[in-house]
Amino acid sequence: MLGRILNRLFPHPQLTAFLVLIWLLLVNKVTPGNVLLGLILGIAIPGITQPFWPNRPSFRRPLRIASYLLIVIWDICLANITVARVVLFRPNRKIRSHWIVVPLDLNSPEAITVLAGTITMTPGTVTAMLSADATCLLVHCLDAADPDAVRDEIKHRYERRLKEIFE
Amino acid sequence: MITYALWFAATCFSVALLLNVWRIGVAPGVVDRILALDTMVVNAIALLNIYGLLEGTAVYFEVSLLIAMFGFVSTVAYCRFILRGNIIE
Amino acid sequence: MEALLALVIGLQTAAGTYLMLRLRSFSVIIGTALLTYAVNLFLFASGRLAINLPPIYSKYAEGYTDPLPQALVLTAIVISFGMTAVVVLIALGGYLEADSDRIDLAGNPGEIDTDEFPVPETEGEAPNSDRAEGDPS
Amino acid sequence: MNHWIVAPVLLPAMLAALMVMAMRHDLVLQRVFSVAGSVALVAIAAGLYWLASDGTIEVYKLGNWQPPFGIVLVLDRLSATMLLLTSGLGLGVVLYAIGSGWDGRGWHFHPLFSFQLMGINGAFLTGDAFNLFVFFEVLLIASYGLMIHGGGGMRLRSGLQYVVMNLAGSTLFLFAMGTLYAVTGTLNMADMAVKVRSLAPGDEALMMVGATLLLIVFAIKAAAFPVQFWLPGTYANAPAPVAALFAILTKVGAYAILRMYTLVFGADVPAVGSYFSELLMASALVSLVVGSIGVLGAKQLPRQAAFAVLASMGTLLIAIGLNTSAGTGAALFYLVHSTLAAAALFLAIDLVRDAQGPTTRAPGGLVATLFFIAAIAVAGMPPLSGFLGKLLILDASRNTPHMVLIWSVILVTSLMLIVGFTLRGSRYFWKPLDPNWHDPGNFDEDGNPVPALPLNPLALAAACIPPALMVIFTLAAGPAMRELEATAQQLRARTPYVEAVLGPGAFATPPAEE
Amino acid sequence: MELLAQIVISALLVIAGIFGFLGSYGLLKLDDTMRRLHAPTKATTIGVGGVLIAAMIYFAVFQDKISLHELLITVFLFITAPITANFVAKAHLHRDVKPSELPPTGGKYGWAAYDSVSPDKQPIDTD
Amino acid sequence: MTAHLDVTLALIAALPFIGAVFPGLMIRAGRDACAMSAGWATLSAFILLMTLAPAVWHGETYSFRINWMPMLGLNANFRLDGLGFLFATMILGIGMLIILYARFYLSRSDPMGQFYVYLMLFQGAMLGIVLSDNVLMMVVFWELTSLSSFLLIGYWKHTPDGRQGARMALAVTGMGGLALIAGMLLLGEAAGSYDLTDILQRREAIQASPLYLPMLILILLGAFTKSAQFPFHFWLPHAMAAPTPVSAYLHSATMVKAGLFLMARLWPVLSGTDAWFYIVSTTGLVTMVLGAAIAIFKDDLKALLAYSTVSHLGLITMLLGFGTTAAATAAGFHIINHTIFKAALFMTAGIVDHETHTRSIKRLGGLRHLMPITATLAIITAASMAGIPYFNGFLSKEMMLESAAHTTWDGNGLLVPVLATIGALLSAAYSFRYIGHVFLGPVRDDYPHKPHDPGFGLWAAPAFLSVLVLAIGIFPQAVVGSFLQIVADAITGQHLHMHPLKVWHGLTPALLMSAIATVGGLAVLLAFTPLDRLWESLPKPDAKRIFDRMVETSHDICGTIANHMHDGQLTRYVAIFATGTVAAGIIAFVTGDYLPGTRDMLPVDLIDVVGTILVIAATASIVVFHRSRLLVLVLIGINGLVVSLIFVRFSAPDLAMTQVTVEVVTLILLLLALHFLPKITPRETSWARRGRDGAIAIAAGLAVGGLAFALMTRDFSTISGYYWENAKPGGGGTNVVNVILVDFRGYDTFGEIIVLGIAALVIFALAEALMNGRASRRLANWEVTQRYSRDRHPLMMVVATRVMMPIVLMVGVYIFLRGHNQPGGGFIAGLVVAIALLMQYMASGFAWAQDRMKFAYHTFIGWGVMIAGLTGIGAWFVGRPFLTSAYGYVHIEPIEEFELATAMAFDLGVFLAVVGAVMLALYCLSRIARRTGETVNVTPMDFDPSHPTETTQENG
Ligand code: NA
Ligand code: NA
Repeated sequence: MLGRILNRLFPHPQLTAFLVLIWLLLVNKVTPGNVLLGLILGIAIPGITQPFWPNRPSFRRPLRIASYLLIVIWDICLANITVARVVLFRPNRKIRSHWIVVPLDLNSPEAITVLAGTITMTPGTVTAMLSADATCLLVHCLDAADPDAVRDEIKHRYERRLKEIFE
Repeated sequence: MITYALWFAATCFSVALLLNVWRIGVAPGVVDRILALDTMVVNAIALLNIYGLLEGTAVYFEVSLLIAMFGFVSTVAYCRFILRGNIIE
Repeated sequence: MEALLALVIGLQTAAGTYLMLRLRSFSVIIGTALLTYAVNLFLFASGRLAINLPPIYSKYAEGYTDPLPQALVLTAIVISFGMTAVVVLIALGGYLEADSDRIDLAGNPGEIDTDEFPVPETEGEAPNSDRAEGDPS
Repeated sequence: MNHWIVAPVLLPAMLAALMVMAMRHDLVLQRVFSVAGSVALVAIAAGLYWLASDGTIEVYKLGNWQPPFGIVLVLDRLSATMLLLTSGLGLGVVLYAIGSGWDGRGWHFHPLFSFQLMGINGAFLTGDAFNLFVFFEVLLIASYGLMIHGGGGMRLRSGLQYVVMNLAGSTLFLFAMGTLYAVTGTLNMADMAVKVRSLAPGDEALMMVGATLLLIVFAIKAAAFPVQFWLPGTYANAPAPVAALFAILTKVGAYAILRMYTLVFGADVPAVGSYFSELLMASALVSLVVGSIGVLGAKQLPRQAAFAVLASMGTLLIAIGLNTSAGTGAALFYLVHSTLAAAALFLAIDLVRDAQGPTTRAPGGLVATLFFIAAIAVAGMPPLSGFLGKLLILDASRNTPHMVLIWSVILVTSLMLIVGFTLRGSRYFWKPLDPNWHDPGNFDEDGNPVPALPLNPLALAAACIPPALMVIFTLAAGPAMRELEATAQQLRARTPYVEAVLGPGAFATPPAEE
Repeated sequence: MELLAQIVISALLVIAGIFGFLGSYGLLKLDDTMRRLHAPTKATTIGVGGVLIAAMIYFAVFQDKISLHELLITVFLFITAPITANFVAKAHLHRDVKPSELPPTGGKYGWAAYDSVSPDKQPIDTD
Repeated sequence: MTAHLDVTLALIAALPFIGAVFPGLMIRAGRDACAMSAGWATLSAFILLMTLAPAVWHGETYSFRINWMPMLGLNANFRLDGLGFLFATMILGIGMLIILYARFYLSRSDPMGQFYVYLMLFQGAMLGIVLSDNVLMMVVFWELTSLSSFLLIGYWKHTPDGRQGARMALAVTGMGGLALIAGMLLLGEAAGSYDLTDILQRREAIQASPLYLPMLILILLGAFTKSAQFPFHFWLPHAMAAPTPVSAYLHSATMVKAGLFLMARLWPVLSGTDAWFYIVSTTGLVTMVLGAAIAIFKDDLKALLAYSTVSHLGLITMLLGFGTTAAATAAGFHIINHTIFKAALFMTAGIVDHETHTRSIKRLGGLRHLMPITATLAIITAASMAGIPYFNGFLSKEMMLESAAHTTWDGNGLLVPVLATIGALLSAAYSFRYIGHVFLGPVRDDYPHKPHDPGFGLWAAPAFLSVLVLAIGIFPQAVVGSFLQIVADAITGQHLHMHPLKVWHGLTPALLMSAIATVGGLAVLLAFTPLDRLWESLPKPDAKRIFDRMVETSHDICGTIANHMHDGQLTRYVAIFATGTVAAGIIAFVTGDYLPGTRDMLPVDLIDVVGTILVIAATASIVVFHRSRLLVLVLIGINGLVVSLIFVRFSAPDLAMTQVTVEVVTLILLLLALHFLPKITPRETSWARRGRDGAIAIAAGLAVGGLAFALMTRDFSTISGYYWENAKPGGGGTNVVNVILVDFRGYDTFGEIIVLGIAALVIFALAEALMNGRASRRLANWEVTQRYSRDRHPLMMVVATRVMMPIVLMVGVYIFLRGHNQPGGGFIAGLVVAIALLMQYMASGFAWAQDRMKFAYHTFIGWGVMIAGLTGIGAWFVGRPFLTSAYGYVHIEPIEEFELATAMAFDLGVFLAVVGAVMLALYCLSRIARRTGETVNVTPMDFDPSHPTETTQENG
């Protein structure tokens, strides 16, 4: 009974927490009133948008999210420099661009999206498309000597972690 | 020092904007132009924040937030138009 | 600075006017949109220009720019948004009904000599029948 | 402060909102509320007229802010007159729309109609130049909706032309507003009147530019040459009750000209002098000629009626362009008349269309009579008020520099109108009923004549309202003219208006009354 | 402290500026739409991110205002940029590239833009 | 002379109009009832008139005044004197006879009620003319006679002759009427009054006025057109398409005499000048001769009579033109006589037509034997017209010849007498022809219908008139002597010493001329056949054809001009508008004093230059690429972006935010519409056209840019300081722009959200209309020419939206709440929320999303307007005006103090209206799209790998 009420009240508890955080970022000032208001909104808005998000996603190991984020940020920094070198110093004809197909072990839409996003946000690779049944990703690689290595790194470095987080 | 850095960054992003416009003018197709416009939005956000720092005010934060939001929406809309014709089918 | 803004306003006016003189409703709508930019900037400029003096109370404020034209422009933006929405839909409707998006009418509507009334094609039909299902709510 | 002053704006607005909110599926309920609202508006307008009729100018400070900082509504004789005219016409039109079933041929007729009235009333009441723009937009956008009510390719495409032309006008309005604000630093019309008379040196030219642009904006609304082109297509293709209601829309332009170019940009402003009146006069004369040419050359009744509206606006603007007390009085008289006459004509034409039904046989009886009366009125033939109006204008233009020209134009165009209407009307109403002349539309499959459709009695009755008002106006022309003369004098006096808004002594040196 | 802040802020700004510029430069320099798609990511990540972090430090140090809301813009860009890039890529592939030019998925179904799991049905008027 | 005030006068004038109502109401009551009700009114008026006769007989006048428009000098003033009495008697007397006659003349199928309505209207108008004391009032009635005559001539609406005749009559007399208006206004100006009583006293003033000649010409134009004087005579014969009672009444007895009446009425003040003499008498003379000459050779009975009428009207005009009292007396007498015999003649002609079913003289003859009564009456009256002694026409013709004999025309003493004699001769000739060719001669066997005398009802009226013809002809002094005295006195405005009327007054030149005329007339009749042949061979202008061609030509020319001016070429309208505006602006600029501004300009830095370059590039490329529509939308996005940056640069964050949000929503709408529109604009204008447009555009740009520069560079004082000072203390907000929007100028905002709401309603109504029209069929058969991608609702987008949408909603709330104090507010918040929803629609489709969350967008709009309005109305309850705001601070521990303001409620209304309006517009577009056969998905994304079984893509 209580569970159902809580479920009603917090259809996406993580989202609620996230929204409170967002609210505090927005108002840029942590005060009791703002926390209260943030909480109210954090409860109300998921309530309103719940119909659009019928399946509650599950985060198995939320703490891993932080480490994942740090890895990604670090990768972004490194990749930026790599790509900057390619853009600045490598003539176009010498750039070795490839299409890479990344088969997926993930089947949560959220996880797939985060993976695709991670790939895109790290300079040098872009997720161009999913297969129609979401079993593999089509990734474009700006410059790579060995496309298979890139694919393996994606699977190993990101997908594995995401699988732990989401599934 | 910060001022010089700010002006340096402002110059960089300004030139970047000009390059974007150049791209829009000479792009081979509309997709590239959409990409350039999307980049413009990002550059504009950066420039806006630099401007806020230059003037020492945070008043323009919401503007950049909205530009970020709506840059996204419009880019998606353009692409959906190309992909599906009807953007809210 | 004022000269630059005047240049921008003038340019948008010119481009808007040019497009308003084109033959297709789409171009005309784009023309009005450009003119809207121009006129909003113009109206805004009527309060004179000021840098970093937003009309918002703040302990750092050294002054303020004229808030009134800003309020006027806000109203004008909203109104022209509504107008644009309507004109877009009317243009679309005209195109779908008449199969032409020319802004000028083909032929001369005044030259049809009728002792009788031309009975408009739509008048026989009663849209009431569609009423129940047509509403979104 | 008298809260009734804002009622002509608020009542239709809230009513429309209510209709949209709660009864959009129920046409019957909408009709009931729409009629009730229209009746209430007539009553309110009559009450306000009574208030204003003793010559007091009432100012309603919205938001309780002091003018010129807040927006004010100003109720004087002129605005009260316009309100009364609008509400009377509105009642007739809404009844006709209900009777003829026009309101059911598309969605949202009644809310749009209410919003339309709100916009018009707002434009008449406001004492703020930018607020005038806002209400122009309200009435315009409502008119777009009404114009294309019921849809149809031709209507949509001419509607598009109407919209585009007015979008250009609205843009120009804002350019004018910007210019005037940049020069005077104010938006309140009374305050602007004061500021315009004490401009900094070197600002005159820019003020004149702003005022000229504004005049063009109003000229578009008033369908004055050379910005009248949009009108024939629009009016001829608009649904009949809407075209009838549009009779007052052109008058909004005329009203704005009357108001702004006496109160603010009056001839006593040194840079202005007779500039605007001359400009207006030239445009008016051409408009009248163009409208009459159209009436004489028209090949379809609705289009002819539209051209007649052009001609009547030309006539009205001539009177305004005289820029004398007598001229303004005559203008007001003709304004009332031409509104009723145009409405009568469009409704009559629609009845003709309805009476005709599936046949091509011309209707007779009451419908023909209504058309005849309306045509007489529009052409300015005796004994209806159109004649009196023209007589007043001829009288007012006596001994003015352009007398011969004005008289010739008015008289010659009157003939063109008469001939035009007889040409089209007689060809239409006096059909050959030669037994050998066999129009298949007139006979059913068995060869029996098809009876014309019975007309809706409410539509008939409603179509009689504008002519009836016109007859009353004609019979009571004397007292009515006395009222309108007082109105014209009040309008031209300026100082009372400015002092009512800004307080006594607002004018450092009160401008001379012309 | 203030000097350190100044140095950090300046460095961040300079780096951001360089990468911002590089993003747009790459957009011009690279010769294929798919390749160009990589360029703006730099502006989105380091470019804007650098400026925003600089701003946060600036307000915290020089205006005594803990202002973290600039983070929000970054969050926003991080969520949206992949979607944008994905859409742009798809639009490009849809417009300019044949399915045969892409590597096969290796599965039962093709790439999403060219294939779908459920067959297309005849359009139905849903009014 | 004494004047009596008597309301009877007004009653007499009103009775015909009252009488006009009844036949209209009694259309179904039968023909007799119609005739009776009309006759009743006429008879009553006649009796009332007769009660006034004694006083009039004593040279007194009656008057009655009703003020109508005193400020104009237009009053319903009536006056009865001898002249008015004469005409009133004629109008009512003949009117009664006509009513009687018409009752029997019209057939069963003719709408009798209508006829009597028109007839009585005419009678009232005519009576009004002759009884008016106010010349403007007279004009009113004058024009009314034209209108009612128009209706009467066109009474048989199925005959083209009737329609054309009616139009011609109205055109000609209407034109005269308009001239008359001008003439009367000038007359009033010269006389200082519009009342006849006054005008008739001001002969010197009027004739000395510089306005005299124009006034005279204008008034005579009115008179001549009405009385069918050359060269305006041509309408009258064509008016004969009217039923004969109408011809008899209007076109012989009364209406055409209105012109004569007018000349007679104003004779005392206008006549006696050279201008009067030469214009009036010459016109009359020419008309008399010409009309008579044409009449002889007309084979149509009514045409013959019509031209004879023209001729006789010319005769009377000529007499009035002579300007002598004797001539004026003769004119008055001939008016009486002509009315009597001509009305009767028309009636006999009508009987002939009625009985034989033809009016062609060529087909008639010998009717004397078949219809003796009619023949007798016709012969009596025709003899009178011929001027045979002992018939009344003789007497006045003699007087006419007498006057003519003494008239010198430009020094020539013979011209007028000779021409007058010729006129009389021709007049005798056609009268004889009427008798000879219709009634005399052998009975024919080829009449279209075998004739016989009609019933008493039809011949009673002409019989009565014939008796009058004889009575006056034989005993003139006894019957009309004193009456004529009164009439002549009234015309001349003097008391005349008249000789008694006698049939025989010795051997005078007039008698000689008369004899010549009679003999000559007989001679013409005898030589008719060769003369007719000669006449036929003469080239004659066909007035009708000329008139028709004139009307047709002017109709065509006008149609061409007007329709080509208003041919729906909007681009030309806009070009004219733009050019005109620029020109007018420049002229206005030159009109006033101008000094360049002295305000310090702001410095320019790099960012400004870059921004300017961006706008220039984007704007220029819009023009260059405008034919590629999608590209234009991309480019317009740059413009929007830069404009919002400009707003930021110049301290307007609110504007920047609004611009950005509006931009996106506009873009979405345009994209949605473009889906159905052609994607490419064809190149279809010539270089010249583009050059012209470019020139206009550059002119407009230069003008606007120049104006903007001129404005920005000058100092000014503004009311804005007040807002800065009062925003916080008065409005409770620190964002001054927002306080202006929701408080100082909240009324503008109220109007603004209504504009948005209306826009949505219009869009909705339009979309619904499209669902029923041609558009719907087009949409239903929509052919997808474009290849579409197969992923409609991509997984990534759907997932991202699930996170984005709550954030954006959050931002919306944030922007809403802070609006009063910081940049933001209800409008922007509304758009942000709308965009949040839009993101959901883009991800999973409108129909799917809407299915999940049913919003009544209409209700949003309604509530929005309601809440905003009610917030404003709330102020009434504390006695403050609409939209007066209030605010306060609330402090509940442990929450920090926060502000509550009515402005927020108002802003909530704005918010709701905006959300509702945008969403409703989107709904409409999605509805249009679904008509093209788009399907609705049942799952949020194309394929959900975690729930693969759920994925059934589409649902009908
Ligand atoms: Na990337
Ligand atoms: Na990447």
